[in-house]
Amino acid sequence: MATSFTVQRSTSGDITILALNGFLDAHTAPEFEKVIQEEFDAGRVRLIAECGELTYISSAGLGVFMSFIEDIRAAGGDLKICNLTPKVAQVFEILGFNSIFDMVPTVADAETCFAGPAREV
Amino acid sequence: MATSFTVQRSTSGDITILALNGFLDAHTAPEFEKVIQEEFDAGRVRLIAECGELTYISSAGLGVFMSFIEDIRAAGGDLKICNLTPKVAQVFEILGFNSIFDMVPTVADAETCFAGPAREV
Amino acid sequence: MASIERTFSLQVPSSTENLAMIREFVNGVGARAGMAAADVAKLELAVDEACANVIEHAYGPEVTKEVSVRATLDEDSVQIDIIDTGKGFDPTEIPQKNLEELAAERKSGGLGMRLMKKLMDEVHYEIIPGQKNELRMIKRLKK
Amino acid sequence: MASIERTFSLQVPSSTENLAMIREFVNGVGARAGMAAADVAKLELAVDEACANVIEHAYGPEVTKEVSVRATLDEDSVQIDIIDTGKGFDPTEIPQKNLEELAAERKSGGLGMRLMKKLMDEVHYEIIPGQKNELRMIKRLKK
Ligand SMILES: Nc1ncnc2c1ncn2[C@@H]1O[C@H](COP(=O)(O)OP(=O)(O)O)[C@@H](O)[C@H]1O
Ligand SMILES: Nc1ncnc2c1ncn2[C@@H]1O[C@H](COP(=O)(O)OP(=O)(O)O)[C@@H](O)[C@H]1O
Repeated sequence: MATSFTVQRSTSGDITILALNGFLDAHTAPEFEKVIQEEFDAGRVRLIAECGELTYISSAGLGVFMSFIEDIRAAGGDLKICNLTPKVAQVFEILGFNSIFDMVPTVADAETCFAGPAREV
Repeated sequence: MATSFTVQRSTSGDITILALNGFLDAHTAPEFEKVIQEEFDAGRVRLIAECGELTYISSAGLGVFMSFIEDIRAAGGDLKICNLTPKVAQVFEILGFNSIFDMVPTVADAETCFAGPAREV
Repeated sequence: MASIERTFSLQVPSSTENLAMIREFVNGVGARAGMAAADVAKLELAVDEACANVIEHAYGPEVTKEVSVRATLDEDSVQIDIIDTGKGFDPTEIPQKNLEELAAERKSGGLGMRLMKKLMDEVHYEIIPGQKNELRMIKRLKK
Repeated sequence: MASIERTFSLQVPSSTENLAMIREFVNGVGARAGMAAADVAKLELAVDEACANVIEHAYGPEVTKEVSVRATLDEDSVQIDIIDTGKGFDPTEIPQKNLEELAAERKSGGLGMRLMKKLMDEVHYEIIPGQKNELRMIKRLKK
């Protein structure tokens, strides 16, 4: 059944990479929220969401990205999104998330973004 | 959606190998019936059902095997079943199909069966 | 899992094309009940057999008729109720022939009810001719 | 495909745990309607959003309450009706803020109805307070 959602966490220097897997919906969004909250509370605000294995997202999942982005940027960090599948990318696009978020092909691209100048809040 | 069922036909001398793929249920059983009927009508009665990719079977599918076996044997042939997945094998076993049919691991095993003496009808 | 009963229902037009949807529904129910994959497979097949019988024997393939499956979950079991308003039949009068006899008669049918009984812990029919025909099947959960 | 209407219905307890089952149901309906995968994905998401709203806003997560989805297929369209008997609301009074405003307010919600409107060809609410709240969404089939 299509209920499973997991986040695998790894680090690269002061960057945290969160690899999302499965179905991010109203049921599983709280798990994702908790993971981001933990990073934020630990002062780790340079985050990359690696979405290659994210097969589904609904607005509850998108809402997690949206609700944290200002606090993360205010703390000098960012949340970059990478490797979206076409199906999931379409949902981000329909809502115009590209006006708020950096969305890039690979984790390496996202790390390169972090090396550049900070994005305007 | 889990509706698809296909049969791929190949031959090895006077033996016909039918590779079943997908879901064999009350909806798709008539397709399987048609394929066996065609072999029978063409006088090809040494048949092997290769079930490695058969993911599901219900009684309608089992019924196709059952309804042809006597005619096929009366015509000097047989219908051997091979390479069942554990899930599908369990259904054959629950109904005691092993008392009627030769069920063997591989196509090669089934061909060897044909080389041996004919099974009692 | 809460001790409260949970009910899941599906209605689809009476056509064998829709058996695949019924199976997906049952797979979902089995997952919600926390059943092991092998038991979900048994539930799936038993419900497929029962619904195929409704489509083929109670109604014939008329998409204006509806096949209705209700699953009730509690702590101990999954109960499946399948209701049709078709012609009905007397389950006790269905001859139970063995496999060799069926094969000798070139029969392709007669295996469905047998499978249901082997796969489920309980199988009951309640036939009220002209009103409704209800099949109740129960699978107990292993703890 | 027959020109006759075909109806598929699903009822599940009001819990976000069951959204996955609802999505499987919608995938089945989309396949039965012969829709392309990209359109099935849109239908799936729109229905998920609508049902999540019923679970979270109309009822709260009470498994004694039921979420009901009905899909009606004809030659030209898939119509989805989602009915709840919960508290109701006035869709015209929901403020439609833009993404930047929502982000600035640290909001995690407010995207669902927007998505439904973008994904479907028609979205109507019919709210009869205290009686029933019905959401009707239509996706036209490409020929
Ligand atoms: N829901 C039903 N309505 C009417 N008749 C039924 C129903 N279910 C079963 N039957 C009758 O019982 C017989 C045996 O059913 P079953 O064992 O499933 O085998 P099959 O469906 O392959 O014939 C059917 O042939 C039919 O006459
Ligand atoms: N079925 C419903 N019953 C009651 N209120 C609803 C319903 N659907 C939507 N709403 C109201 O509309 C608001 C906006 O819904 P939506 O755009 O889906 O965003 P979200 O659900 O994330 O808040 C909800 O916050 C809620 O107040």
